[in-house]
Amino acid sequence: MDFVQNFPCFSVILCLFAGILSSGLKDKAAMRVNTCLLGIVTLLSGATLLYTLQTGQSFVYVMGKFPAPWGNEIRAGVLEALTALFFCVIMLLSLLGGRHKLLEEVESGKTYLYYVLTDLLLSSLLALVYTNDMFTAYVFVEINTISACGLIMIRQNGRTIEAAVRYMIMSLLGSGLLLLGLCMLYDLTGHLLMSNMKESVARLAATGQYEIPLIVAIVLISVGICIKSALFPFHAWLPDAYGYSTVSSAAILSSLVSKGYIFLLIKIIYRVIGFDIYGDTRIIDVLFAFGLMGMIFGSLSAIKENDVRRMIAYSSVAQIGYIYMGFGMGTEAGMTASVFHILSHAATKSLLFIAAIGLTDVSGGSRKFIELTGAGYRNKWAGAAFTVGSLSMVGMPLFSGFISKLLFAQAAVQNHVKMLPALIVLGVSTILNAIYFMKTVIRIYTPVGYSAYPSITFVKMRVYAVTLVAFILLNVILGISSQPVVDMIRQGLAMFS
Amino acid sequence: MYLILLSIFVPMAAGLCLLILPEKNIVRARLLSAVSMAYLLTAVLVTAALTRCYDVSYTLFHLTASLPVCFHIDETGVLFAVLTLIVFLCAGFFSFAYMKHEKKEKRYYGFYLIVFGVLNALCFAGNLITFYLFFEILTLTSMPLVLHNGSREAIMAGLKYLFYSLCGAYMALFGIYFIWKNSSTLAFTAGGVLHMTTGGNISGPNSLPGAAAGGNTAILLIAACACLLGFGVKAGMFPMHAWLPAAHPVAPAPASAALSAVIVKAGVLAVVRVVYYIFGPDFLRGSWVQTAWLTLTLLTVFMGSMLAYREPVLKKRLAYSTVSQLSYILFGLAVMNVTAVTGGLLHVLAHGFIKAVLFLVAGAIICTTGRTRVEELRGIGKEMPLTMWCYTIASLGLIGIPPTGGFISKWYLATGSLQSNTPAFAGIGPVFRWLGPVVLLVSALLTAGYLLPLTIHGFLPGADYDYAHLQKREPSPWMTVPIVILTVLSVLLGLFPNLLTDRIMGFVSTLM
Amino acid sequence: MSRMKNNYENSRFMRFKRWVDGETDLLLNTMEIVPAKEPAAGEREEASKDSFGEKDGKNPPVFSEGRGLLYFRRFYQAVSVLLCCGIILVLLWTVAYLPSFGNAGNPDNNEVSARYIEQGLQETGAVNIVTGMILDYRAFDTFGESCVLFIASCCVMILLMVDDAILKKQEAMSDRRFEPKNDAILQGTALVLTPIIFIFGIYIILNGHLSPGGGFSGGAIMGAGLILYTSAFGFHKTQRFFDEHIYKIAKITALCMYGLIGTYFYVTGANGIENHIPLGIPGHILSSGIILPINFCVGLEVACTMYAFYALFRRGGL
Amino acid sequence: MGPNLFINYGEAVAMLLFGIGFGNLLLQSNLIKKIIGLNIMDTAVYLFLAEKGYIAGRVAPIVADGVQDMEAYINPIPSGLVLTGIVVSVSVSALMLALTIRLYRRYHTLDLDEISRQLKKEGL
Repeated sequence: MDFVQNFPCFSVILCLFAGILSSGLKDKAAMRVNTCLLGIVTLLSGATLLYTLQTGQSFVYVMGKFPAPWGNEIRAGVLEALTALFFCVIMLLSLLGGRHKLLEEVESGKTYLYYVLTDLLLSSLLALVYTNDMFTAYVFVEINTISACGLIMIRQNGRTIEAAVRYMIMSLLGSGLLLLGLCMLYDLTGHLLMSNMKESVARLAATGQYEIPLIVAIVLISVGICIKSALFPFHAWLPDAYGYSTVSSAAILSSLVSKGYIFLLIKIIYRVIGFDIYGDTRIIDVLFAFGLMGMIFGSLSAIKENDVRRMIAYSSVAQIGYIYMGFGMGTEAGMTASVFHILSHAATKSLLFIAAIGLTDVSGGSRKFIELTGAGYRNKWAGAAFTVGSLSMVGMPLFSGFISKLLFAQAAVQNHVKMLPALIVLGVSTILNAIYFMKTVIRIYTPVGYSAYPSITFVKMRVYAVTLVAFILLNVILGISSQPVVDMIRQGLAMFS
Repeated sequence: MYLILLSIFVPMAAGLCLLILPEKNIVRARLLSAVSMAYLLTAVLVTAALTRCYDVSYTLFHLTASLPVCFHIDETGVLFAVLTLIVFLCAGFFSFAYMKHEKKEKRYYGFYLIVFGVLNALCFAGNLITFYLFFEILTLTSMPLVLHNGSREAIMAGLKYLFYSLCGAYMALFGIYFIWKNSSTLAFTAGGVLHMTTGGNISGPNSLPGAAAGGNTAILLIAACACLLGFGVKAGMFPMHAWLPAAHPVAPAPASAALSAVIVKAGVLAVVRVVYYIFGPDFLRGSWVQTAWLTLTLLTVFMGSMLAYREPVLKKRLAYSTVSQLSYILFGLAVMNVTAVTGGLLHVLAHGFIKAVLFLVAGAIICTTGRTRVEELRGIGKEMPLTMWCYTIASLGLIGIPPTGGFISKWYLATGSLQSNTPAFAGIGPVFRWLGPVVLLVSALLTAGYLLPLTIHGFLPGADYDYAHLQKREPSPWMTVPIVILTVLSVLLGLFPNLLTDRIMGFVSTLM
Repeated sequence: MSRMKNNYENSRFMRFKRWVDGETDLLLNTMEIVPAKEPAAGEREEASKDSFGEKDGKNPPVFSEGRGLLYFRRFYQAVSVLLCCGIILVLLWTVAYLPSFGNAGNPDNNEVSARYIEQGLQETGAVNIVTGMILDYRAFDTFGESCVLFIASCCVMILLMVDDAILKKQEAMSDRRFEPKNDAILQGTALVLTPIIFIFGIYIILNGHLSPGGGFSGGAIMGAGLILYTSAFGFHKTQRFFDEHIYKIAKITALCMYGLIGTYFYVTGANGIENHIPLGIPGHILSSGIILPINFCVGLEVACTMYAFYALFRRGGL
Repeated sequence: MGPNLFINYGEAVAMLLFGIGFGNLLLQSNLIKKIIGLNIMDTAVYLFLAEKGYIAGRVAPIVADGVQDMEAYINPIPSGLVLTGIVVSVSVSALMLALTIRLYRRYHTLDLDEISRQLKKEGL
């Protein structure tokens, strides 16, 4: 067995260790530990990705001396490694970009706890990505939920704590349903390991035994994860949570946490239930419908919004709608498009949040559009970054958003029944995006003769600017040479089934 | 072959450099010299590209596996590139004098150069995706020209321009998806790609021509309609024309000259590309799409002229006239026979030169006298005769009085629509066959009605005009020379049309 | 009716439509251009306010006045009651089709549980098969689980931790605010009970692999002992042997030990290196390989966390 | 209706409890009651698991006098899952309670709607 195969396990364990140790460190030290950790884990994931690409097949890693189905095991393929790598990079950039706000907004002496939370969050994300065992998935989903709640309320004012409560309530409903569905599935299959579960589910579906409980279990699991990842009707908690928490948290939550759940759902669809059986239960049509509704209503609420960050938050409701619409297509192409959109949206949305904070900083900390006038001149880097992000969201060519819309359309035209609604809603929501993002961009570039607020120089925000540039590069790379990424995704999905 | 890339990216790079340069401590003279250097360099490069690598195609990179970004120079590209080059040079040198009074010159020249590069890219684009890509970039980069003097109206106009263009572009994209599904390639090929496609089985984008015409003709027609409407937005076609009269007046005069002479022509180019290089006239001829298209264009021609007729502000009036004139071109393209299309393409050139002249003259007037409304301009001809003579000649051309370029193009348009024998005309045939020329004539009269009063009042202010305060104030040569050059060109176009018409006829007949 | 009309007249859609028709501009109200000169603070305040108010006026927030709130509540309650009834019915309907209760032939009694039962003793050395399963076969899950506890304590710390300066001030302000008045009965009982509870907790931890119990339950019991002692004698006396510093050290060492053992176990197991932790003789206290130390670490961590919860909730500091 | 509803009465009760807890978590605007609902919901799931693990006539899976027969003991896995789940729900409840305390200290009410109203008032 090659040594590289240890890397997934190492990266999860390292994150846990770093989190545990950071809880005994001072703020600065915890920050350094966290940064190093993210660097190392990025390298490990990259190595895993290369390895899987070379061998061209996924590998299974037994956690302990007992083989599955008796012991735990984790599994790494191209898609897992790619996602893990991407998550690490995004998290690193988001933390760097929000660092200066963190020091302001979190009361001193508790910053180290923030890094503890992020370490454990990363570990849970990686575990969700790599796990091959449903119950491990459940445990780490809980870690994910709690640490996300911590990220929301670590900047302590009434809004955030209320948002945290709402978030907890919704996601506890979600995990309750998830757990119940999990137990039912266990009761029907007698396994907790994904691959064995899949065999048994296939057998049950073939024999038609326990048909109703099987469907109900699938529905429970799907609904639970939809609730946790804020699909349209369950998005009530989202705007406050993203809009008022500290900026790194907002970036991480919107681009990683919800995406982690969605990735878990993908994994369940492929590795536990089986794509065809999942397609046969009409639930994908429900997902499709809710996705479409989310695309429209999210954008509408974003247009109504008078506060930049809440606007961005609503737009991510719409984007999650895109992803579920991709699921709803029920085709490989749709799934590929969704996975690519997970990546591109992660890159874009965190960029938008980080840029927005730069803009509001030079506008006296107010997030209302009135104050933002001309902010693009006062903080050039943030302005440019925000413009790039908006263009990518609107689906301008050369940026990642365009490619994902292209893939969605490609998937849509292959599905005769859902082609028209999908394409029409795609067009409409694109135009709605254009309305509110372009409104904002024009806004921040509206010249004001005299501004109350000083413009910020490069020297003051070196890290920040570098982060923004990195984000922009990521976006453009995804937008211009998307082909290798898409190929990897296809390969990875093929490995799943 | 790198000449293509250079002619596209050199002006862009120059513009970016200008934008990045720090605002302060720039000597204006040095700035201007740098800009003019950029102009000339681009001019040389473009001409070199047009002569040296004609009919060469070059793939830059692949957006996705099936979507290369590639460039290819063909006749249509040459036509539009020449127009772009001439108008941009003239307007550019004109703006040296005009922009003296405006703030933020650097930003203006920067974006002006970038737009120049983007337009070259549009002319040289080798497939639909490349075209769409630069079409979007054109919208973004030309918007700063519109909202240059960040006044409230300017920002509103820019926002409106952006919104309309984006909506149009996405409508077009919606259509492109379907084309992409149904055709093996998106590369521009004379006569359309559909006949080589294999229509719509889900698995792969390829099957047999019969299938293309078979199962999803209806959906392809919808796609064509979407593309036409979407790109028609840029060309100010009726349902979505409202941005044009808003955007032109607020922009600086040379910018609006470039806008209505060239940038809106990008919409026309898009329509040409989609209809004659992607769908192919045979597919659309006689379909409901063609009928709707003809109706819209005629409607726009008439309505534009009417609006211009009752518009007091000079630049707005010119903008409305642009709306109507562009629809002349679109009408020619919609008729889909050789003569009419030739007329349309000729009118692209003629209208380009003429409208540039008119806007530059308006700019010169504003810049010297500061008057914008038509009724304020009595006796303007006495004050700046040379400019007003150019205006007069140009407006005669736009009306379509020989021997100017406008006459030739309109002649071809009218004869084309008369000799048109397409099934569509067979259907509601007689109507369109005589309706077309009639509308053209009526709107020509209207054109005379809204352009000539300025000349008349300008040269014959009437008895009560006090010649005492009259002083000659010709604008600086920076302004007059470009105007004269463009006027002369528009006249030459009318005097020796054959050079062009034969060539255009030649390649148009290959499209059919 | 007329109200509706007015609303329609200046509804967002109409404003948007008018803007498209070019009559008014979208920027009106929603995007006031700040005047070129610096406006007075009050002015700016007002501008932001009225734009805000305008937004509220358009779509009144549900909580703005009592009636709306009432209706919303009613509606919400009705809907959620229906939802719950629906869920209950569906679930009951499902239960009706589940494998029957207590039947040995159910799908979940398969080779997995068979191996746990039949070879668990030999492979893990734990008499208590459940403990053997969660701490040896599925050790990774359990590590994650103790991390859940850990991260929860971190979050509670973020929320309720008050830094010492303020704490000191509070206590100075109201002397012995958190201290019980010396209650003879309570203190006496605590004096007697606390050692017993501790010993019992340790017993349960040490016998985790032999009898029901283990790290979590034992730890909880020890935590209860600590809590009893504190509530009887007050924080000052507790801090003599258990303050924040020791708490951190204990917690971190426990978790790190657990992590190290676990990692050793996973890596050796996965790479096929045989690990040198002896299984011992089943049934003895010192047996069953990694289970005993892990139980000990878990117990320590749980005890700390339980006490930390109590102290943070009651006093905002350890 | 399926055959096993009254054979699986234990599971049925668990499901009833689950629904009740779910309802409380959704319905109550009082935070403490919400938390109680949450705990009921979790407990219901544990009850369900315990029922699933039971096999008629067998004893708890602790090896007694060396008998290591499949036929002797019930299924150990659900018990293990319940153990894990209990710890999770303990920590979640602690976290929720802490949040509630903070909100109460700030707004002097446990009613979530009331809190939202006050938030709207203070604008922010």
